Amino acid sequence: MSRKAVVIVFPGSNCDQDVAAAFAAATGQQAELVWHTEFSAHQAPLAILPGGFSYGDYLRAGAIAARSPALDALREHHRRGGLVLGICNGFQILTEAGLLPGAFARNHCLHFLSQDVSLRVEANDSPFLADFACGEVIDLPIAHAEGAYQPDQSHPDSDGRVALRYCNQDGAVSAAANPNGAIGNVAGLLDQTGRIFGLMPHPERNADPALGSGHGGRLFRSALQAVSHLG
Amino acid sequence: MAEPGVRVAPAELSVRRRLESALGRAATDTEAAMVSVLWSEHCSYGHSKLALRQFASRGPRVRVGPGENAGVVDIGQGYLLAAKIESHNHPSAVEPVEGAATGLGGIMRDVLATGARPIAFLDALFFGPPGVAADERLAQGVVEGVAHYANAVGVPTVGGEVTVDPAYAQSPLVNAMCVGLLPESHLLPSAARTAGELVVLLGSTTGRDGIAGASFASRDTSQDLGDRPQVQVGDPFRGKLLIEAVQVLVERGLLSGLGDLGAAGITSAAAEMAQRGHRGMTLDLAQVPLREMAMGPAEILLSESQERMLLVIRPQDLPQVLAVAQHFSLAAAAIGQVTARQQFTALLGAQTVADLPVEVLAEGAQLFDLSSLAKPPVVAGRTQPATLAEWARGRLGGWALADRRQVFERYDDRVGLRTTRLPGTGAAWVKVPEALSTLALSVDSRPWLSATRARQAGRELVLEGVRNLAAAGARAIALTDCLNFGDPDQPEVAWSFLETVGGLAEAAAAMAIPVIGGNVSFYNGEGARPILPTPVLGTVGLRADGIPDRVAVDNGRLWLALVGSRAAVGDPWALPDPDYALETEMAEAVIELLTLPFSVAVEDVGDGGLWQAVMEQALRWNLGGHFHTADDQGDGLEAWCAEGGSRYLLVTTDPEQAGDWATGRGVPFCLLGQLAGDQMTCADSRAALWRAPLSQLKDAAQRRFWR
Amino acid sequence: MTYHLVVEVLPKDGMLDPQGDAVQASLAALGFDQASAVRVGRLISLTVQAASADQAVQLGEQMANALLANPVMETYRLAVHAT
Amino acid sequence: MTYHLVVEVLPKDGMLDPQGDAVQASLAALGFDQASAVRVGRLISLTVQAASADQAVQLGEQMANALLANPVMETYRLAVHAT
Ligand SMILES: Nc1ncnc2c1ncn2[C@@H]1O[C@H](COP(=O)(O)OP(=O)(O)O)[C@@H](O)[C@H]1O
Ligand SMILES: [Mg+2]
Repeated sequence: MSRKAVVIVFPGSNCDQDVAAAFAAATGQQAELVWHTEFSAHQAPLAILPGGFSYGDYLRAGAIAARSPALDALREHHRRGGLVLGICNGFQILTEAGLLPGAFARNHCLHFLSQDVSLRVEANDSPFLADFACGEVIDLPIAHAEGAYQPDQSHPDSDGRVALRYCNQDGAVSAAANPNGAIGNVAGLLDQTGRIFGLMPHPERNADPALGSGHGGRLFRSALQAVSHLG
Repeated sequence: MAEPGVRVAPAELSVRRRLESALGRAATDTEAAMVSVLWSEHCSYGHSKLALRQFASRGPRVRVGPGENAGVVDIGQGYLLAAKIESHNHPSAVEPVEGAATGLGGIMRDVLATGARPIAFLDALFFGPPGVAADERLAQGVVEGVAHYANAVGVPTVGGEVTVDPAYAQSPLVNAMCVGLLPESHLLPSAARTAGELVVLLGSTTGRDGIAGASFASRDTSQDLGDRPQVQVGDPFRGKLLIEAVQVLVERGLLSGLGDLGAAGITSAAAEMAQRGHRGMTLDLAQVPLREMAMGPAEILLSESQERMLLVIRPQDLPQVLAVAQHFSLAAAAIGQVTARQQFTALLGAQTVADLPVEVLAEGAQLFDLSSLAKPPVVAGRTQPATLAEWARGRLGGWALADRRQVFERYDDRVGLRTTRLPGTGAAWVKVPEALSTLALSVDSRPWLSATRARQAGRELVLEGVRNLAAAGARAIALTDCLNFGDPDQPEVAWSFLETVGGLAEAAAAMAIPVIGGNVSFYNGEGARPILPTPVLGTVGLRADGIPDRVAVDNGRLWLALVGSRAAVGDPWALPDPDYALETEMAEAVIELLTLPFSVAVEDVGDGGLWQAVMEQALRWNLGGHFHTADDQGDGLEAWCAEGGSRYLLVTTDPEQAGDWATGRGVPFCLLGQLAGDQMTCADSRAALWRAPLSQLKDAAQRRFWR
Repeated sequence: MTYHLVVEVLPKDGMLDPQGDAVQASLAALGFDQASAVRVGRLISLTVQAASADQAVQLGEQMANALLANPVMETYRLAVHAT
Repeated sequence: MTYHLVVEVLPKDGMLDPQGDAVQASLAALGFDQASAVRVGRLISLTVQAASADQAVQLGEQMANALLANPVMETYRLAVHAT
């Protein structure tokens, strides 16, 4: 297994090629696209669920994709020590599948929003964020209509750990810096192992410094470092 | 026997008579229904075809000109670009969300049909003023519809424009442009060229939606629509799957011809592909995958169900093609064959329901020469301002400065990772590393100018496109136009249409930029109140080498300067006669200017004149300033309000070096002043003409298009 | 009196319902292949003050026609209960 | 037997419902200020083949739990009619 990353493509995914290209450019390693029915646990140490509109986001964003057999394979992948990165729709799929706690409601403004946001790193004890300092402020773009994170109130102690929160440029987490109404300004979440990471912003969209801050590239490199000894 | 759902209206009887005389026999109801839709204005361009022949569409880069789906130009390195703009006005007036969404789907499939992968959308939108609930609903719905479709299919919306004017109350215009990229080897004809090949329908199933939508778009929307839902629903999820499926089919070389299904559905796509290939087609309607029960043959032939494409393939490739369709959960079926005999034959199992010469279907519509009818309008025009203050008041009270972000923040502007300049400042940049280049794209319109001086407006639109692109560091290589007008049988409408086309064609030819395709939308406007004549021009260009993508602005000081020809003398709106050679020279000069280290940005001076351009920069940098024109720019009112001429606004860190460059280059140059403070003053060489606090501009920028 | 009103909005017959199709396909993939004719619509639940159940119904119809349902594409049904 | 099933999905009590708030504000702007507690949810209408009404209800519940409602933020109600 020399391949370091696969991108699981669902019908309607539309950031699959972007994330593969950005990952490759940032890390020098290929990320291979795999159709969801063809994904299996041992393909690569890192599995990426890309952004987009899987199954048109019909019913609820990510709901239908989360019922794909690929998610069983993904659970198996995780059990075996694999890493899982869910970006935007990928994050929504992970919550719908119960791999991360909580759920997503429509943005408070009730429409799609495409813009750059600032994020504060809240936890870095995860391979994805090892390269970042706690409290560090990074810039990434968001692009979604259903990004209002809702924690699971019936299981308040379910094991999510907040990794990123929307903040202003100085790192203050405030209502004014909350683009979508996410409870607690949650933008990124880790599972208890730190090996499943879901985030609403799109690291692939500014991995290339020509397209912005370049912070997304750091995230990919951090993930790659964590898996470089695997596979 | 009359079949369910398709009525032949009395107005169509004469169509039937013409058809029957062409055939020399009685026509079946199915045949009459097909022809009445295909010969409608929307499909046949009966009122516009003759005029559109004026466009010069050739050029060394042009690979496909008007007449097919999208135009295609060569951008080097073995890559081609497909581009087209199209309207979806009438459907959007009836149901804004789905109308706009299916408009984007339609233009996307036009580009897809060339073999290209769509890489960018632009949208030009025209609304009535907010304050009226119905108009707000239309505006909001249209934007939602664009977002709904474009965002989900994963094609970024990189630019556009928004115009608010009472002329569009209840008659919104929705024009969408799509640009696609393809390697040369993927280019497909939208034609059936080889007898014996199979015709395959791919995509959604066929239902009753939108039947006769084409003829409906050719009439007044206030007319009775009957009880059937006329609304077509867009399915961007299937649209996305269709893009991917077609890409796979093209990459594997499985297609020999490809067409999209738009107005008049199977009938139009099949007849046109047969006509272009000088072949015929025999289709068995029983093979068409249907969504509804008991559909009659005419309904199947004319359904405008969305997200469908017509493929022509070699018979032995059918299993492979069906396998690709199945992979993407798309319906697909071989529905017929290409024939040597140039006849369009539709069967329903063993029964022949239509049998028409392809030529009659595709070319039989009557053409009208509008020039015999055209009469210049008595123009009221806009009343001219007596003072700059009056000019400013009008624009501050309107939507000229309203921040367009409220629209485009709802669009995914960067999926695909190609957008190097996001919407918000001038032409969009879309990088194409495959061809070692970056595109610049813009859409423009000048409805009020078109209403008062149609021919000049036509010319000016081309020049504005050139200037927009020059200000973005690019040279225009192709144009695509969308001509939105009222009822062409009204002499004034006919006149302004012809004048517009004449102006566009003259300037495009003079600037040697081919028109590679377009679209005409007539009958806009409710009842007696027509819209403003609204030609919209999409301009495609390539960025010149050596222009930095991002200019780092350290918090240093910035100046504004006016670069270029002096404004018109006299009437602020009397555009100077175009000097095409000068325009080209100025565009080249501006492109050079952008490579110099003291240039921060260049914007062309257009709608709203210098005043508008300066206010936009004040808002962009959040700074006011004292700006004055010089005597050689004409009197103050002219200098600030004139909307024509080859003029550009430069933002510079070093006015002295910029002035030296202009002197050396022989370009007229006028330093306006420094961006500073929170007060805004516009002056001529003698006196201040208008003053306002920056906050007043910000208030104008906050104005909403709805709610 | 306070009435509880539920407005059920569904796409008109014959209108394409991509959402319903996707849900049906997903249900089938989950083994629920007994499900057919799946349509996805909207539900608006609200309370109104009205003098009588009749008046509440009337109000509900007015609201549905004015805003809650899009007559071009949708049909609606109204249910009223006193609370 | 064929049963018609309607699954009404609404945001849980206590969940913010910005869509409901927006609809309520629009209704008020249109003069319907008698309307309050507006909540917007989803409606899924479908037919199932089942041996009995009970079995149809059971199927409906299974489908709602498996896909149609998200228990973190939504509750649902089921209505069954024989057709
Ligand atoms: N409907 C829209 N969709 C996307 N972008 C838009 C839209 N309207 C305006 N924009 C963007 O906002 C910016 C300003 O618009 P406008 O003032 O019309 O531009 P310009 O002066 O370059 O013609 C441009 O970058 C334009 O592309
Ligand atoms: Mg413009």
